[in-house]
Formats: sequence, C-alpha cells, structure tokens
Amino acid sequence: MSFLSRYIFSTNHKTIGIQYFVLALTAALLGTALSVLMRLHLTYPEAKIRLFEILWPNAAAGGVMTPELYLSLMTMHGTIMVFFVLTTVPQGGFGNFFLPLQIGAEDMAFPRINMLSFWATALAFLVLCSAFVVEGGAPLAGWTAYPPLSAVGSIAGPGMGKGMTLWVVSIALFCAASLMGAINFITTILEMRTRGMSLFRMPLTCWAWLVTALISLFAFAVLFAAGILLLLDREAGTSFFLPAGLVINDRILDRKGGSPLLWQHLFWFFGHPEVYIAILPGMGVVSTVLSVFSRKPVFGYRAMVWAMLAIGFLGFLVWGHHMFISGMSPYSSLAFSVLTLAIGVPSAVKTFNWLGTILGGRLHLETAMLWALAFVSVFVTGGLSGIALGQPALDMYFHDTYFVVGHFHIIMGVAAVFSILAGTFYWWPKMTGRMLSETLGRVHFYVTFLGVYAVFIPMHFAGIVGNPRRYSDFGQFEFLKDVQGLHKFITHAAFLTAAVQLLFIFNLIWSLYRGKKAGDNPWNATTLEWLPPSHQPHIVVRGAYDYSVPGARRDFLMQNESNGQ
Amino acid sequence: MFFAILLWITAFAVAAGFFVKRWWFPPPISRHAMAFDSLFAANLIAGGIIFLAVQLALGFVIFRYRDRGQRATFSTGSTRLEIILISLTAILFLGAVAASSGLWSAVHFTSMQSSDLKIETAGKQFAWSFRYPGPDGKFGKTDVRLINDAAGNPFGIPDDDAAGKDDIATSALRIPAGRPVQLLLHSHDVLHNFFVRELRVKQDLVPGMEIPLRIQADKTGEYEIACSELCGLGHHQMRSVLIVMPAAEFDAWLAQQGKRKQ
Amino acid sequence: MKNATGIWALLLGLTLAEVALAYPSLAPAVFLLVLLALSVGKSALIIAFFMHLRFASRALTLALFPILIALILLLLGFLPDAQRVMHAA
Amino acid sequence: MTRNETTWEGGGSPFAIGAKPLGMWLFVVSDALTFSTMLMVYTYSRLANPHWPAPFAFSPSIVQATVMTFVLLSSSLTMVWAVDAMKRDDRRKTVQYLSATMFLGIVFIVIHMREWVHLINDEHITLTANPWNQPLFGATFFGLTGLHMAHVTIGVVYLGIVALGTRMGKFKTDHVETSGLYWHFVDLVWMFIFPMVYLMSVKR
Repeated sequence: MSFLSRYIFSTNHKTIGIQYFVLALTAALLGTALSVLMRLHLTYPEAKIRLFEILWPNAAAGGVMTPELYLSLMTMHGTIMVFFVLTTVPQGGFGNFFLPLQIGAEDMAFPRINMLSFWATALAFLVLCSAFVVEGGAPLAGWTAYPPLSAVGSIAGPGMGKGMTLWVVSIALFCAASLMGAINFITTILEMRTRGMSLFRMPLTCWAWLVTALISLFAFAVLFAAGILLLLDREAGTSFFLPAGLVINDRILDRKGGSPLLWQHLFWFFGHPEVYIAILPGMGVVSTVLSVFSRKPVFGYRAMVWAMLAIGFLGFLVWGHHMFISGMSPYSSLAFSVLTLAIGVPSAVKTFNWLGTILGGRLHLETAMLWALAFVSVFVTGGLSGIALGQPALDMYFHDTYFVVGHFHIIMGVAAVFSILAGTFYWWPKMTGRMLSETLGRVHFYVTFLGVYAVFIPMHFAGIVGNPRRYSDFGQFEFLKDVQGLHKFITHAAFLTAAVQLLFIFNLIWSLYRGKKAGDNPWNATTLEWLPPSHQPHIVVRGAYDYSVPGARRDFLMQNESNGQ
Repeated sequence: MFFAILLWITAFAVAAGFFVKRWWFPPPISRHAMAFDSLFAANLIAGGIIFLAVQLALGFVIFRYRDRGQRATFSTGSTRLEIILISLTAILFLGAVAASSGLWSAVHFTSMQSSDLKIETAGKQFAWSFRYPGPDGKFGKTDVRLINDAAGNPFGIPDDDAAGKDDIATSALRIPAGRPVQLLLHSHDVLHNFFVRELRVKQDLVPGMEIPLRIQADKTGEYEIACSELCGLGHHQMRSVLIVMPAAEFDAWLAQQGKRKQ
Repeated sequence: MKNATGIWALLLGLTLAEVALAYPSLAPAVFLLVLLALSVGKSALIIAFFMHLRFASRALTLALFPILIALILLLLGFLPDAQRVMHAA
Repeated sequence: MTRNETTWEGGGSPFAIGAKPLGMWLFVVSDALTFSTMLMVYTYSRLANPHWPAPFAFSPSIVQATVMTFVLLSSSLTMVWAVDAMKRDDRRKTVQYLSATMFLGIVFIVIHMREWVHLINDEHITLTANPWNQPLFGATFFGLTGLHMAHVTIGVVYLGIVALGTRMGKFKTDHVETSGLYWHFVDLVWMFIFPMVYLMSVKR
C-alpha cells in the first residue's frame, strides 16, 4: 500500500475515524480561537490590538475590529463549532472508529462511501474557511443565515457576497457528506453485526449512533433543499425567501412573493434535530463510561434505548420553539411549547438513569469518569434553563439575549464537548495504544469544569438584564453599562478556559510519544472493542454492561465470555 | 472526593448568583411585565430546587460511593421507578406549559379594540421610525420609492394622498400611560426585533408582514428600544426610546404635532 | 412479468383518470385531495410491485415508512404561516 | 417470512435484503424528504400568493406531460424486466432492458427540455419572471422539474454504468436491483410532480 492509499485515501474505518478526529480537532482549535478574539473585542472595544491588525489588515485597521468583522467571526465560530466539531467528532470520529469494533464487524458496510463522506466533509471545511480570504471576508448572517440578510447578496454588507455563497456551498456539501455517513452507519448496524449481537445487546453508544444516523438521514435532507433554494435566491434571482417591497441600502429590490419565515421553518426543521445529532452520541459515551467506571450495569438499559428513540423522534416536533417571536402563528407557539417540554421527559429519564447507574457503584474517578460526571452536571444545568426558554411567554423576553447564549453553550456546546473528552480519555488507549496522562488530564479537567461554569452562568445574568446577543459593541445602550463588568469577568474566564485547552493538546501529543503503554483492556471493560485484535469472528452471548455480576469470577464479563466461572 | 466538594461549591455559587439578583430585570412598567416576573420567579424556584437537588445528589453519590475497595451492587434498573419518574416530570413540565400559556395568550389572543391607539412601527438598517395616523385616524398610503429620510419621509408617504397628509412620523416612540396601544410592526429590509425590557415583550419585524403587537405601559418615563434580531453590521446601534407620557400630556403633544403638519 | 405489465397498465389508467379529472371544474381543494389520493395510490403500487417492497420483509416497511410519512406530514406545520404574509402589490 | 429477534441474532439482515439495496432504500427515503420539502415550499408559495397563474393548456403542455408520464412509467416496466432477467442470470437480456430503460429516460429528458425551451421562448416563463408577475411560479416550476430532471440524468448515467458492469460480468444481481430502486423512485417522484405542478395549473 502506498502512503496515499494508506493514510490519505484510506477506506479503513479506523483511519477514517482518526481523520475525522483530527479534522474536528483543527476545527475546534480554530473555533475556540475565534471566540477568544470575539471576547477580546467585546471587552475592550476601543483598544488597539496589534493581533487583529496582523490578522485582518483591512477589517481591523489600526487594531480595532469593525462590527462586520466581529459578526463574521461570530458566524464562523458558530458554523465551525456546530457542523465541524459537534457533528463531526462524536459520529464521524468515534463512530467510524468504534462502531465496527463494537458490533464485531470487519469494517463499515460501504468503505468507499465512507472515505468519500470524510473527504466531502473536509472539502466543506476548506470551502467554509476560504470565506475568510475572499473579497469582503466571511459572512455575517450568523450560523442560522436568516434571509433577507443572507439572500440579497453584497448590498447587505461586506461578507454577504462571495463569503455568504461559500457558506451555503459548504453547508450543502456537508449535507451530502452527512447523508452518506448516515446511510453507512444505519446499514452497518442493521446488516453487519456479529453472531449473537442482537439489537438489545448492543452497547448504548451503538444505539446512539443509530438514532443519530436516522436523524441525520432526514434532517440533512431538508437542509439540503433549503440550501438549494437559498443559493437560487442569491445567485439566480429567485425570491423564495424575499417578499415584495424590500429597500436595502437605498436600493429597491425587484423581488416578490416569498417569505423570510419559510427559511426559518426549513432551517429549524433541520436545526433542532441537529442539536440531538450533536448530543446523542455523547449520551451514549457517557452511559458507557459511567457504567465502566462504576463497575455497575447501566441502570435501565431498555429505558435508555427508548428514551433515545423518543428524543430522536420528538426532536423533529419542536423546531418551532426557535421561532416563538418570529411572527409565526401564535397558536403554533403553544403547540410547540407543549412538545418542547415533552422532550424534557425522556431527557429526565436519561439523567435519572445516569444517577441510578453510579448509585451503589464503586466509582473509579479517572479523568474519563470525571468528564462523564461533569457531563451529567452540565446537562442538568443547561436543561433547566431550557425549560424556561421552552415557554413562549418567558421566551418573549429571553429570546436572542445572552440567556439563550448561556443556555445553548452549556447544553449543546459544553455538554457535547465534555462527552467528547470523556470519549477521548476512555478510548485513547485503543486508538493509540498509549494512555493519556492522568495528572495533566485532571488539571485540565478541573480548570475547564470551573471555567465553563464561570463563562456561561454569568451569561444568564446578562440575559436577565436584557443584553441582546450578536451585538459587536455594548456602548450604544444605557442599560448595557451595567453588564460590562460581567462581560469582563466572562472574558477573563474564557481566556483561562481556552488557554488550559492547550494542556489537553499537549497531553495528546505527549502521550503519543511518552504515554504509558496501554494493555488490551486497560479499563476492564466488557465491550468488543477491547478484545485483542483477531481474525476470528466474535460470538456474543451477553449484553454490553455485565459488571459485578453476582457469582462471576471477576467484576466484568466481556460480551463474548460464555460463562463467568 | 475533591470533585464532589467542588461540585457542591459550584452548585451553591450558581444558585447564589440567581439569588442575590445583582444583575436583574429592570422594574416592570406594565401588568404583563409584573405577571412575567412572577412567572419567572416560579420557574426559578422550581428549577432552583431541582438544580440543587440533582447537583447535590450527584456530589453525594460521588462522595459516598468513591472507590474504597467495596464491591459494587448489581442492579439493572427498575421499571416502576422509571414510570414514577416519567409521570412526575410529565406532570411538572405540562404544568409549566399550562402556567405560562395564559400569559402568552393574553398578549397574542386579546382582541384588538378599535379604540386602541395605532402606531406603525418600522425598522430599517439601522434605525426605527414610528408613524401616528394624525387627527383623521387613518394611515396614508406608502410607496417604497418615495422613502427619503433626509426629507423627513421615512415611510414614503406620497404628497397627494389626503389620508397621509396629517400622518406624523417620529424617531422616538411616545405613548400615553395606561392606554392600550397597537404597534403595527413593519420592516423595510431585513429582520429586526422590537424589544423593550421594561415591557418584557419582544417581537420580530418581518418584511412582507404586518405583525400587530398590543402593549400597555402604566408607568411614565423613558425606556430604551433595542433591536434584538441580527440585522447586519449596525445591529448593535439600532436604538430608539419609548417615552411613556401622562395621557393628557400625550394628547397635547399629538395635537401639537398634527397642527405643525398643517 | 405479466404482473408488472398489469400494474403498468393500471398506473397508466390512473394517470389518464387524473388528466380527465382536471377538466370538470372541481373546487381546487377537492381536486388537490383527489389528486393526492390517486398519487399516493400510484406510488404505493410502484413501491409494492416495482420496487418489490411487497416481497421484501415487513420490517423494512414498518421501520422506514411510518417515519417518512410522519415527517412529511410534519412539514405541513409550515403552512399556517403562508397565510400570514401580507399580499402587498 | 417474519423473523424476530430471537431467531435473528446478528449476521444476516432483519430486512431480508442485502446491504446495497438497503443503502439505496435509505437514500431513497432521505431524497423523498428533500422532494417533499420542495413540494411543500411550492405549496407554501401558492398559498402565500393568491393570484397564482394556471397557464397550462391541454395542448401542448398537458399532452406532453402525459406522454412524459407514459414514457417514465414504461421505463419503470423495462427496469422491472431488467431486474427480472438478471435474477434469471440472463445478462444479455438484462443489458437490453437496461438500454431500453436508458433510452426511455433520454426520451423523457428530450421532451422535457423541448417543453422548457417552449415555455422560456414562447410563453416567457423564466426562473425569475413571467407574464403574470408571479415570479415564484417559474421559480417553483423550474426548481421542482429541474431537480427531478437532474435525478433522471444522473439515473441514465448510473444505469449506463450498471449496464456496462453487467455486460463485463463484474456486477451482480444486487447492483441491478439497487439501480432499479433508484430508477423507480425517480418515476415515483414524477407521480407527484405531474399532478401537483401540471394538473393543478391547468388552463380551463
């Protein structure tokens, strides 16, 4: 095998998994860097910062960020984090590497489509990043790209010309890639399990990947159609999302008949399920990690499966809660409100079962376990503010304030990232054959845990004051004087939290060369990926979480172990 | 063990942050705003109890069951507990919906009265304008081609329209205290959002739609209007003020504006 | 083979029926419902006999189609807002 | 042929079809939602614009569209025959039927393109403008039929590859069956586009 077919255009699921992981790590670093720059500008809007000038000689001439630059960083931060980090690592990265191993398959069902799907994702990322360097810079319409702002071209501002077009193309490519991935995952899980691996013996991670793939299969289909329509509006002069009588920048637009609300419906029909695409695989990882490190079976395995299926389906019924104040029919708001709180029920079931899993266990507080426990903590914190936002009457104040920013960063960003980190610490030995440093891991963990609470809880307070989000400067409003101290605190906490992530990167690199060699099954886990590599097909005889089974000879029974005696 | 203690401290710190109310809502100026505040308080108390209970329980379990060489108990779950929990959360969440739907309905389903003062509210990048129908009580026609801010015609009212002759256009929103007002929200270009903190209301302005919003302020004073939906690079400076005047003073102001027009 | 030809003829007949129905002045809503019913019938025939779903396992039918149909019905949730757009000239 | 969890414990397939057809089924289901979205956007646009035009006269529009439906349905029939022949391991017949299917697909595209040219040149309906000042009429019409035509075109190329592979003896029954699923799906979508787009806009 040449270098190219082995490492670059490989069809091996492990290589593709690592490729996804590295791509997402790059994206995460870029996305985090952007957020730090944004915080810097927000806190010191007048300061002349040399770094800005070096990075953007035009948009930050003299070292002061222009509002459009700030908004474009915000747009890119959101897009990169949602699509190329949260959607990519848990499914593309971990899923590709571990799904075939966990179900005892040799590879994914369609290895070549798998490779294609990764390269389409990578291309989508490159296309998105190229928006930074084209004329006008990156788009400034936010990751939701609401028209008319996003549909009328460069008269709506710098970055809304070529940059915005690249954004749409990137998202369309990403849709195609995710669709290929989803087909591959579902087919693999349904067709390629080893003997004895019935659906209800699968580890919860596999269930999570299955449900996530099902959601992707449908959600990205809708976003793809919406993307085509937005592209037509931008490049071909149609007016799906543009009503009559628009006057932008003193120019009267010759468009007619469309409705901006239509985009919001289409986008959130995808966008809300997308939240679950980001978090469900993490839930699977956390369930597994909690079980392994408590030496106890998952509490209510079947309830966990049904809760995931319920979340997956209900996720499609609640898109309207992003649109309570959008001018949508107010009757729809009430219906969406009921459905939104209904989705809290399976989420509560999961939380309850996680607590049930660790209750009465023997908790080994390794770093992976700490991340999983912290996931439960932030999941509850973020979920509770979601209950407030799910009520249209309260959303009428909190919508588009920092309360929302705090909420979704905790529940979607932080929780998903914690589960990714739990997965990384748990699976790194399998991926590389070496252990990560526990000491570095703990320092990284404690600072990050405190850091995210210090960053995102104060945002709720800013939201209560009424601080609107997506403002590049808080100087124009009297009432925003009061929150500036708060923002300064948030910025400092964010700096610290971002800086300590370098420790994590260092840990990864250090471990590759100096890390302790890991055995085949360092955590004494039961699932098939921890078996030594062999060409024999495994025959599965038990469920995925047989820990501390009474009468067994040791406190775990692997899935292919026929008898514990 | 260290993590358990840290978790407890964090949970109490978060709860304290919401309890001390150093950063909080501005005082309410309408009945709706007061109802909003009590609804939020109820949510905060219920949510706060659940938050502390779960975080403290999590910390406790970590503390109590940390590895001290004990054997883990074997348990795969309990359907009965599961069902109890599902019922409890379902009741709690549906209760939350029921409790808050009244407030939503009061804003959106209260029928508009013909006696309501109507004010057209228009947003454009990045300014607000307001139009009063004048003594005849009728808004004149508008034509986007005639929009001219410099000439004081932000709505594009043609010169030859009788109904539009007496219309009054302003850049600040003046309303009488204690009287219901209908804002007819329009946008000329992109999405905007009308947000007044003290009223606790927020509504998008959508081009191609006319969205009515019924408000009533009871306390006089000056309050800031902020755009709360991303509308482009000047989003952060799209500001105006809501001036709530005593009803008599407002009538006098409106009459005077009308006179100046003629 | 014969079976498929029969289905083909049936599909063609239904198509002609649709065309014929376009000319008596039915109310648009009624016409739309009739057309949708006929189209759903036609696609069911295609799925069952041409795509051989009838001969594949029931599990596939039961797993995929209810989800798809539910989601398509969900898209109807957009429609109430179409009436809220102002009909400016 | 129902198999339940107790008898089926991994290895085979619960759906009793191979990986390739299952993958295509999944694609078809996903693509069906994309088309549904487009049709819903079309419905939304019609509802939002009360004076929607109905310009399709019996001749040529409806006649042509009916002929196109006939062509597409017939191509599905030849496709069924192709899969059938492949199952009997008659590769020569399979290639013949596949070629017939491709030919009918091309006929469909040609008639469709002629219609487009006629609408654009003679009726002055384009993507962005038309005589009734309802720009979304053209946008939805060309958007929907264009997306469908793209699918037919891709289908013809795909069938070409499958026919070639079958003739060279490389492809198995699975390949032909999978391409058949795609082709029937393209036919199925037209069963909605024809009534929704053409018949709902009949000039009475």
